[in-house]
Amino acid sequence: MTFIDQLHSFLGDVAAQFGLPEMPLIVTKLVWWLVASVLLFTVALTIGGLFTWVFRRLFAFFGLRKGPNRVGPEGMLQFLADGIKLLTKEDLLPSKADKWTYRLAPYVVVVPFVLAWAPLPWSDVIIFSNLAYGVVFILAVSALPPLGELMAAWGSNNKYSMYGGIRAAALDFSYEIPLVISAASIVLLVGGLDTQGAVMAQQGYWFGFIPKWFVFPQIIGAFIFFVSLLAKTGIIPTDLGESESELISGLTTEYSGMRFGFFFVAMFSGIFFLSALTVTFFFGGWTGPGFLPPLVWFLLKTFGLVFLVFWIWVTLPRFRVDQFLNYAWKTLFPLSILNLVIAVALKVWGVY
Amino acid sequence: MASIPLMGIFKGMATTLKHLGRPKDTYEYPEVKRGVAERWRGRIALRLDRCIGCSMCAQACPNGSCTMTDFEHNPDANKKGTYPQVEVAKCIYCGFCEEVCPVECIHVTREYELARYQRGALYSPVMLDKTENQIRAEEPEMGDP
Amino acid sequence: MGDLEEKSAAEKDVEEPGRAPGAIWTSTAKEKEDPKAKEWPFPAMHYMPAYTDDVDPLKEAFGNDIVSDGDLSGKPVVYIHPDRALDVLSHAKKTLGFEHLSFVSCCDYPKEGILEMHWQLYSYSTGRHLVVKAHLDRDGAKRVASVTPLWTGANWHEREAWDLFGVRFDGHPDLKRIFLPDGWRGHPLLKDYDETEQFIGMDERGEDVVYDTPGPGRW
Amino acid sequence: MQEQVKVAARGTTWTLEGEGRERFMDLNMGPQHPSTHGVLRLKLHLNGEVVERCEPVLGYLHRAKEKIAEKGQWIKFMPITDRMDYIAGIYNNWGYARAMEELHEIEVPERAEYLRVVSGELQRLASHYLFLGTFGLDLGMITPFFYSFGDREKVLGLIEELTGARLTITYFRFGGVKWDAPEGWFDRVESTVDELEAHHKEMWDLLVENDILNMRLRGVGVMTEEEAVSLGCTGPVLRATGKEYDIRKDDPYGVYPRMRFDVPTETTGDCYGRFMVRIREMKESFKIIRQALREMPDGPIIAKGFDGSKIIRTKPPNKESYGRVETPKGELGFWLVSDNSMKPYRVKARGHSFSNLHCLPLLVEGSTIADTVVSLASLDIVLGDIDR
Repeated sequence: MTFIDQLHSFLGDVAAQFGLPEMPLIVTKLVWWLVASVLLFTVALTIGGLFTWVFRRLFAFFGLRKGPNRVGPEGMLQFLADGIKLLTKEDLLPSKADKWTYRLAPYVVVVPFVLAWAPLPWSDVIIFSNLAYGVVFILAVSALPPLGELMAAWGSNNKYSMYGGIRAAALDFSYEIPLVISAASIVLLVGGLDTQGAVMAQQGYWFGFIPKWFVFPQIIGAFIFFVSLLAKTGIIPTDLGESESELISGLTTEYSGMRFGFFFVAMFSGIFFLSALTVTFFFGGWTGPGFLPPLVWFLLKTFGLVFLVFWIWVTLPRFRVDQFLNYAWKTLFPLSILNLVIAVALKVWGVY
Repeated sequence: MASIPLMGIFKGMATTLKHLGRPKDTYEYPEVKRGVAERWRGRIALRLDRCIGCSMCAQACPNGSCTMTDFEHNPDANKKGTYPQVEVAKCIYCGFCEEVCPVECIHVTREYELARYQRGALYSPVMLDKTENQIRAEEPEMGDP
Repeated sequence: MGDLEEKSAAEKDVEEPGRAPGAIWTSTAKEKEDPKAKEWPFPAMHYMPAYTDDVDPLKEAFGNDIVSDGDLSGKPVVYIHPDRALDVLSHAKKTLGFEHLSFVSCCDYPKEGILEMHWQLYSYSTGRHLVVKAHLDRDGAKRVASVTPLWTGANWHEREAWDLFGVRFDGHPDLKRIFLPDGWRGHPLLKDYDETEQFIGMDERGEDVVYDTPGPGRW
Repeated sequence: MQEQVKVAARGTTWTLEGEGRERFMDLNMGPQHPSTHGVLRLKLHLNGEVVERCEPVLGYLHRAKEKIAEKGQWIKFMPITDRMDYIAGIYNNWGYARAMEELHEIEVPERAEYLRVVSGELQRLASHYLFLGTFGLDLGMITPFFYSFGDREKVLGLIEELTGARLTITYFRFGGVKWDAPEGWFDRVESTVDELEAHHKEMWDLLVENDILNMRLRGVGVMTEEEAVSLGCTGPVLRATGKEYDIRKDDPYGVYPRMRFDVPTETTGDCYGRFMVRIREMKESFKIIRQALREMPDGPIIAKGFDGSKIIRTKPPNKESYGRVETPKGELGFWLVSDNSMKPYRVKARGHSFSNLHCLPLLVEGSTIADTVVSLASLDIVLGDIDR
């Protein structure tokens, strides 16, 4: 009996108590979809918002400052205050902007990042939607934001936005390929396309103490995946779409209010999501010794990776766009092919 | 150039990590105020009883923010009846007026929180004799609303 | 990169290669033995008589064009005929080795009716200064040859002189105002400049427009 | 033959030239742009991301300082010079004071010269710290900005104790300085310099060997020695091309002949060279400060007849002079013309940034927008000095 059937019978019982006729199954499904997607969006955006606070505090500590510490305990509610501020700000539309692309672009950027959360395994039971083709879904959906970036660039009618949008889109397209190939080698090792299966495949230990994480046989793949993560989220060594010292604010130059906030939230929820995905693929997901629940293990690993991302953010300078694109095509792409060959070899030798 | 690739990046990241636990450089401004040096050149003030009306300060002022005005206060010391008045918003805090004053009357104070909602702020000789807080208390339209 | 820092310290301590003969400072090694060797104040610092070594060859080469010479607080000055400015400066740069042009500027003397051009030169090899001056008729055409063929860096200095003094430089690649907006009336550093206020606005095409009054919406 | 096709992207006009193969776009970088360090406008003519032509447009901060100088007494221009290169105010004071001392033939007391050297080198450190911070910021490094500003804050604290101001200092007078050092100031300078040197090592680790930084800077914005000399570049911009020229050594003033320090040079002439010259110059400043503190003599701090209320009565003879100093950014000179009156007849300031910025088109033409920003940052210009 699936979860939907259980919910349907439960709703039927509730309806019967009030003497209402039994609803068709599709209504239950619709209700569940609605509730689940609201939950998904809430979780994704809240984590994105909360991470703005985490980032700002960490960033401040790295820079010998205090950071936001006024709103709520230790400034934790700062993102809510910022959200309220952004919501009440005037939503400016440049006079010669392309109205529809300009207005739609933030949603096109933020929605895929949220949708991609659906097949992410938080623990052995917590997963929004255990799709059989979860990996394909994630890769397909997370390839959409370049479209939104191009829309924002074109719609803003601003030369700086145009440069930023084209840079960001070129970067995302370029890094999609090493990302997909390194994910493909994981799929090969797992032998299935569902994310929960990828985690299951990493349970257990070699020699009793080395966890069977894919990061050990697939170190090159993990590196490629991590670099592509940086490129896709657009944070500082690779924030070529925004590069505030060159392009003012890149593709978000003309945006204000909550539309700007959406880009911002998309970036931070993207950092969390892609870190979580790296953990799922390479660091054993929610698996771990039994003294902590799986969800805690998952969050701990993800936060560790997010800290690494922030640490890189505050330390490194920005690449030049041609250098970084060259790096994608001339270094990472051959490396990812090599990694795929290693995965095939491991499979053939029967290690997995 | 670094001989080993990525070595420089690791070194840099180690440096930033070292700074993570260090004491903070900043302080929370309105509650914690930064002390200023003894010689800090802040707002100009006047010891009204001492002024002899020689107008040296007005002569030394580089941009004419300090001018003389007719005012009766202490006819024994100041026979001309002229005292300096200062357009505080225009003052560039060079301290020349203090330097040339023969009787140590006009001087710079250590007050530096002079933010206004208005643009001009012409301080009369009487106001120059008071502290900034007194002026704000007595003439609210000069200070915060 | 640690080797770089050490190298600079270790290498320089040994011996400084011979400095230019004109430079007062000679070498670090010598200084270290006797740091207080020079009595205060250093005699050669200020108010030393101008070198005539550099003026004499100029006089030989351009006999009649050198009007007179003088002294600018220890730096030799030659007054030249404005038409020969480019030749004299070219000679000074290429033959006498005055490679560095500090600036080109003017000074206005309305009573004498002249506008004095001023080229401040410096020689890296000998460490000497040379000032070249020329008198233009301030009510005339105020034309003088541009030295941009000799020093690329003179470009902006000459634009500044045009902007603030109204001197026209023949042969300048792009002589237009540099600080003030296009369309500004007058050249402000002239002593008889009309100081009534001018206000800058922008027309619909983004060009600068000068107004007499700061009307509403203009700036 | 050039066929021009206009593609209207709703107001953005792109001009296609030469059979549609090359696309050119005009881009205004500035007057208000995060990387122009003030109000500088660069007219860029772009082919894709490649800068075909670059034309700096100046004058957005022009305050007519040379005209202002003619309005008041000689000393009244001293606080105005602070506002020229506003991140190294002491050097503007020094240049003006040096020109005046040559004009009026003033003997500066020895202690005043030592105080000038200490405060000036502190100011040089402050200026270079600002450069390091903003240079990192232009490259996208955010954290070095806070570290270098934290250190700069310590330096400015010392300057504040000595002079009473942090930015617009007005510390120098004709023939000396305004204040003697306060109680215990020299000890504090010494301990702060030790602390700063330790931090400087960390900054070195953080910046100099970073691979991405090397990728971004090496071979970018290259200039040869001949070009730099012809353009009138001075300071670190010139020294990065291999020319060992420092006014403190070659045309010395004050007590610099006694100071033992090296002039760091690089031979590459690229952005990395300019960056390295500055970061190595800071070590020399530590050295100079230590030496000056060791040798600090006693005595008066201002020449007779130029102190107190006499400062506004200076009346130099009917002469001219040109005095120049080596600022953190290059040669700053003042040409003074006196007509034996209380007011200057003409004051001309030869700005370091004004001449250094002129090489920007040479550096950036043919490189990308990102390199334009780096080249501009590596020149370390300050717009208050360019526009005056």
